[in-house]
Amino acid sequence: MSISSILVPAVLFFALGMFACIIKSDLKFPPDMHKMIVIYLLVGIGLHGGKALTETSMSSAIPAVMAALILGFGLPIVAYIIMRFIGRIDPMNAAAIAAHYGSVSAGTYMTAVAFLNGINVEYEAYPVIMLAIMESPAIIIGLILAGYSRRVLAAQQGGIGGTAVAGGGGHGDQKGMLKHLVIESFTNGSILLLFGSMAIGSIINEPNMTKIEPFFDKIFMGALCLFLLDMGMEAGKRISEFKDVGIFLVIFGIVMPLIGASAGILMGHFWLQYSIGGVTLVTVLAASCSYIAVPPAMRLAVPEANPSFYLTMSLGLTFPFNVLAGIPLYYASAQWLAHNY
Amino acid sequence: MSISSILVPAVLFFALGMFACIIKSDLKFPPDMHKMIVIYLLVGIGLHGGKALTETSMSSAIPAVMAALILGFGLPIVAYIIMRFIGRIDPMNAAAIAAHYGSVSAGTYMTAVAFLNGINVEYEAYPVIMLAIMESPAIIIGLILAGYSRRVLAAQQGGIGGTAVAGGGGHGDQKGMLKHLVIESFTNGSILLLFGSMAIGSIINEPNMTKIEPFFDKIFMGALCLFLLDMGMEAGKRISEFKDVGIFLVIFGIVMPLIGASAGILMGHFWLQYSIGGVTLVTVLAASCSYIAVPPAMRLAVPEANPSFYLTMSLGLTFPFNVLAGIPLYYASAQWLAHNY
Amino acid sequence: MSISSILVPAVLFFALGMFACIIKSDLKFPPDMHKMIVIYLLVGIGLHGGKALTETSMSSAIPAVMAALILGFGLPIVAYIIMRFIGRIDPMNAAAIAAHYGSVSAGTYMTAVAFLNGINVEYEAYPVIMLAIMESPAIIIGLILAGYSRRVLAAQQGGIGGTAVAGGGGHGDQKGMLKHLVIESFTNGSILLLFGSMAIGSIINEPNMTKIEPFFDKIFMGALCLFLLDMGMEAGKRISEFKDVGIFLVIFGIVMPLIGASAGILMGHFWLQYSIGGVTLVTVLAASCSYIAVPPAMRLAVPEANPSFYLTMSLGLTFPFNVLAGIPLYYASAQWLAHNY
Amino acid sequence: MILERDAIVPLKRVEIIIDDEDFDEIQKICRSLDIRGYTYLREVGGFGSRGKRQSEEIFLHEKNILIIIACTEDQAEKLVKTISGRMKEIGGICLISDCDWVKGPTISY
Amino acid sequence: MILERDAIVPLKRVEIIIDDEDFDEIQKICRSLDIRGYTYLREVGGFGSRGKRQSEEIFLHEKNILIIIACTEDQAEKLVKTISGRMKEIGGICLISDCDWVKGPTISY
Amino acid sequence: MILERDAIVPLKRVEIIIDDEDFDEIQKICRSLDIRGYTYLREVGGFGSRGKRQSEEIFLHEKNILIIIACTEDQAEKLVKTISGRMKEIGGICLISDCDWVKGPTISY
Ligand SMILES: Nc1ncnc2c1ncn2[C@@H]1O[C@H](COP(=O)(O)O)[C@@H](O)[C@H]1O
Ligand SMILES: Nc1ncnc2c1ncn2[C@@H]1O[C@H](COP(=O)(O)O)[C@@H](O)[C@H]1O
Ligand SMILES: Nc1ncnc2c1ncn2[C@@H]1O[C@H](COP(=O)(O)O)[C@@H](O)[C@H]1O
Ligand code: NA
Ligand code: NA
Ligand code: NA
Repeated sequence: MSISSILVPAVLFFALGMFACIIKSDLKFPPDMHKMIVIYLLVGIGLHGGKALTETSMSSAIPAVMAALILGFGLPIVAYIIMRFIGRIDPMNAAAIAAHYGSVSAGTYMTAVAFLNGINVEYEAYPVIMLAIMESPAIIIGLILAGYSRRVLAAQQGGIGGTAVAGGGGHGDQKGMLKHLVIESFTNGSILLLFGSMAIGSIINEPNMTKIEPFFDKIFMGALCLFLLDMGMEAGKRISEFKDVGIFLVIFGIVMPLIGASAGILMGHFWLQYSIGGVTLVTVLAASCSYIAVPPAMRLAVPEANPSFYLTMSLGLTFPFNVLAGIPLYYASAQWLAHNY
Repeated sequence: MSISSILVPAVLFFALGMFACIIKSDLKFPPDMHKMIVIYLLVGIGLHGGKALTETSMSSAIPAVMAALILGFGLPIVAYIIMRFIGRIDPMNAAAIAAHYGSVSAGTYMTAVAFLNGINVEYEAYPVIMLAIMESPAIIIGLILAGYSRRVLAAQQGGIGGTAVAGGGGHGDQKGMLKHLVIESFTNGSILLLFGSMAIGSIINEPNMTKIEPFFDKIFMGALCLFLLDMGMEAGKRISEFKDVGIFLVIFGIVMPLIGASAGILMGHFWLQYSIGGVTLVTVLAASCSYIAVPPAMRLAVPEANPSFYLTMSLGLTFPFNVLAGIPLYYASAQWLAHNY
Repeated sequence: MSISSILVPAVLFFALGMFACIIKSDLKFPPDMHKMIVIYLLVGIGLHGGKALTETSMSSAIPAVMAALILGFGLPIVAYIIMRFIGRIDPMNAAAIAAHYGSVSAGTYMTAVAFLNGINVEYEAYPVIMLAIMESPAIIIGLILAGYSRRVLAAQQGGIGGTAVAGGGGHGDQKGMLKHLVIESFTNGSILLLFGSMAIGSIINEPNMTKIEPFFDKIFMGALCLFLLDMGMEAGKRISEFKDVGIFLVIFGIVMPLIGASAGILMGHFWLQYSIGGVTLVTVLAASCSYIAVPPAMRLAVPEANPSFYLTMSLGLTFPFNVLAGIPLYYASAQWLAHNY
Repeated sequence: MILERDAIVPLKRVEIIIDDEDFDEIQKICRSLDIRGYTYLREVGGFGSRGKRQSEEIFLHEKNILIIIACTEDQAEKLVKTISGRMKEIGGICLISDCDWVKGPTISY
Repeated sequence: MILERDAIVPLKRVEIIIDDEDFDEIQKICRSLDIRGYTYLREVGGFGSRGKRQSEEIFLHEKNILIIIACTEDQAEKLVKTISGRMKEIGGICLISDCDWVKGPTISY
Repeated sequence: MILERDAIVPLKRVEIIIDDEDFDEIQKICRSLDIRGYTYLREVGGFGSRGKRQSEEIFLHEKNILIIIACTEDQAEKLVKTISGRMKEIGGICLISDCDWVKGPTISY
């Protein structure tokens, strides 16, 4: 792994985007361009993953699904506990932020894939299923944590002021919201695109796949560069908000991905027993933090939380950390694990 | 033709789009993305068609042009008569809807091309000329039918109420409108793009063509998938409006393409004597229904008609029918005809 | 150089766009589509140029940099003198227009590259550096010319009315504005994209470059066609404003590129000693006129000037002239020079 | 007001700002009250009791719609009565002011 | 009105909603009447005597433009007289209300 | 005004049109004056003392923002005093008119 091989174009474009933002360049992407590239990339990953999956047996994917669920349900709880008991973050913000850290970022995943491609490292097809599955569970945990926090807060106020009216009211809403969010986690645009194109990728035959590959596969890595250029600008925009977020959460935004990564790498290597590339991708998934499906869900489910907190942390902190430093680190660790254990 | 070979990616993405809409997913394409893909696809078909045409003689295209004119002028009249005398649809709506069924849908045509490519069936270059020509005549017929209807209505009211003032006023407008629409049918953006890029495709030389083919040809089939994904959502949106359209028109939206297809397949096979692929494309053109050039023209020329009727029928009914069921059916019929007559 | 080889698709699409506009077609590109293609193309040129530069030594680029600076600083002064003393154009408009003619148009440059590719002519990597450098100097000269004009005007009024208050006020602003514009000339989006992707193109290794080339290189020439189609429409829109601009400026819009071209071709051939392709590109740069970075800068720095003048001249006159007639002419001249001197 | 009395019709100008996704509901209410004209602007951002709603934020796209209705005082009163309860739940604001409809175009209030 | 009298100028606020494609014509009229400022918003949807005009419908894109003009009563009267006839043909609506221009920025009415 | 007195609250409707890039500044001022609600529309074009500002021109994209603030007369007065000086420098316009807030939704003025 020479120095030039880790100069992945996509990552360099991300850095260029952040740089543009920091020097206050007037460079700006049309907002629709962002949405278009995201749609394209999600379909591209889905098709590619779906095709890869046809070459594996369904049953062999079960451990991946289970790992995804464990990470998706477990990490937000860990995150919540850290924020509440070490950081003394207020419960509603803690719940909303926790949900983000249990979910995943397709952008980080794709950058990792670009990184592995750049150094010619193979990887399994399962992580793409994990990507699709892990978007949802954390949303539900976020809602449960918020509900729990609301009851605690109501009880506290009740202990002082009398009856827990708000808590009762919140309770009924809670159930409706849970149902709403469960439905949404299946109808969410990006999740649907990912699952839908995985399905399509796995049922179309070789000649048909060949006809659409120039669009969805050959030019994918280049299009990813433009996506990361834009993400760099989005990340850069949020740096100015670090001071509002506070020192604890800024540190948390770096430490939490490392905690997630530790869980992911151990699972990937010892339990799932994937190759170095596969372990890297599982680690990246566990370390990454959502900014597509979770923010709108939390805005709805936990309106008391401050959106600027979770967006700043996810886009301004954890995403850049993973893209610029995390991925090579996770890869090196996966390599070390593979050679030593 | 195995089952997997008819699982054309473009069609599957169309189904995915409809599915997304039916389960009320929040998946949405930026409106500009739709327009961009349409521009790209029209130029792509045009260039490809233009190149193919250079390999044929101009005179041999004359029957195709004539067939296009006959279908374009004839089908709306058939459609109008059916709607008026069987369905008792009011004359203005009948006129506007009829115009849609005489014109063509480039999206349906491209899907058919993708279908034929998927099963490696060859086709002639002429249908692409027919596509370009057939956009316009039906608009003119629509206007004439509306003018005729207006006179009839005015006469009826005149018979009751006195002088046909509205009819007289409408008459002067009618001529201006006809001129306006004839001009528009040449300056209409999509028609111009199609003709323009056909012209360009036919005059540039091989090396120049080779340089732009990676963009306009290699990635075409993939881009078409995104277009059909979007069209699926557009079609899905309109399903909820079937009840406003009424049972007769819903049936008409399935039967009329079959009537058009019958005319097209007979012309293609017996008169034009194209290959199975070519006959399929002619059939598709005759069966398809416009949603690009005709709706704005009818809104202008027949403001009395309800736009929700023709848009629902064209986008919500006839387009999905052709894409999901019509194309394989027309192909199978063309095959059957070729083998039996 | 046969006739068919100069039928460059990109140029033909430009003509189609102008035609669409002239016949008042309703063809319209979504504005975001324009911005997206520009971003894509700038990154594409940058990467390509950066890669080419790695194959040359840094020191050998110094003459190109110097030539760029000389042209960038010199041409606006020439343009200003011509407009002021021959055309009697008012000083503020002259200053603003002059700045445009010292700067460059990436669109014209890319069309020239497409032209050279179409006839298989090689060219050096240096012109792309010149393209990046030449965007800025003219802006500064424009500001200086405007400041000079303001002082002259104030002195004239002062000679009549008393103290030169406005001149004094303008003076302080002038310095702030200069600093502002110098900063902007580095943070300007398109310049940053060009330099940034040149840097990226020059540091990534071969395998990484290969992965993004299908997107940034293979489909580049096709995407350029859509860009020029749009530019054709933008140019066409402005033809109707020729009468407001006046006969002198219309002539100036054709003559000034020829003056620039003369300077460019002599520099390219005798001083820089590039190949025919390279000389053509230098000539095109010297002949071209900005419409991306300069208009907003002049609107800010010279608010007294009429934006409709410089936009009409740059987009409606000089760009079409260069694309349709200039490029083949400059190429033929470069060829002639190469064979005769 | 110097404007000639017979060239204008005094009306109410109702301005409603709500979540874009609640527009359908308001449209239905308008239809049921036989309101014959309205105008709407999408991609509207704002700040209110529920915090910021930023139409330009791509990762948390919350947008308002601004609806303008010119109608008679009578219609305005009915409209206001019908929607004020619902707006307690869905949020937003509703402002009313006086305006004059200039005669000329086909009446659509 | 508590706002200090000398900080404001009473004006008319004219609001015109027409087809986007008729905007050029109105602009010309404004220029001819020496109206020195206006604001416009594109991509405006609406419902009126000609039915729905939906700026968000991709297959039948009909959009309105909303023009806001702050001007003197005098200018408003002239403007209204000039356009009301034309609006009989091109449709749309024109509303007038009272407003106060806050002094400060360069005058442009 | 027939509308029942207890269903409405009389307020001021402040309408500010400035360069989009100056919006942050106005937002800060609003926050400092404890204004609890505002609405904004982007991509606004216009014509004024500085000539045309065309949001739809791709090569010279200058756009305004239209800000609507419903607030008490008191707040309006403070706001107007604070911004009118600054608007001398940054341009734009500020209009004030009367309006009634319809009670129902959570108060945000
Ligand atoms: N005082 C106000 N003035 C203008 N617009 C307001 C005001 N209060 C609320 N809004 C608008 O109404 C939307 C919804 O308000 P709310 O439901 O209070 O969050 C906000 O996003 C603003 O666009
Ligand atoms: N009463 C009204 N209130 C608000 N906007 C209206 C009203 N009537 C018409 N409009 C607007 O004016 C446009 C043209 O109206 P019309 O020409 O009557 O179809 C409509 O699309 C609406 O945007
Ligand atoms: N009289 C007016 N009526 C409506 N809008 C105006 C008026 N004057 C100026 N504007 C708006 O305010 C913006 C800035 O004005 P200015 O700073 O005078 O150039 C213009 O681009 C218009 O959008
Ligand atoms: Na509110
Ligand atoms: Na009207
Ligand atoms: Na002003």
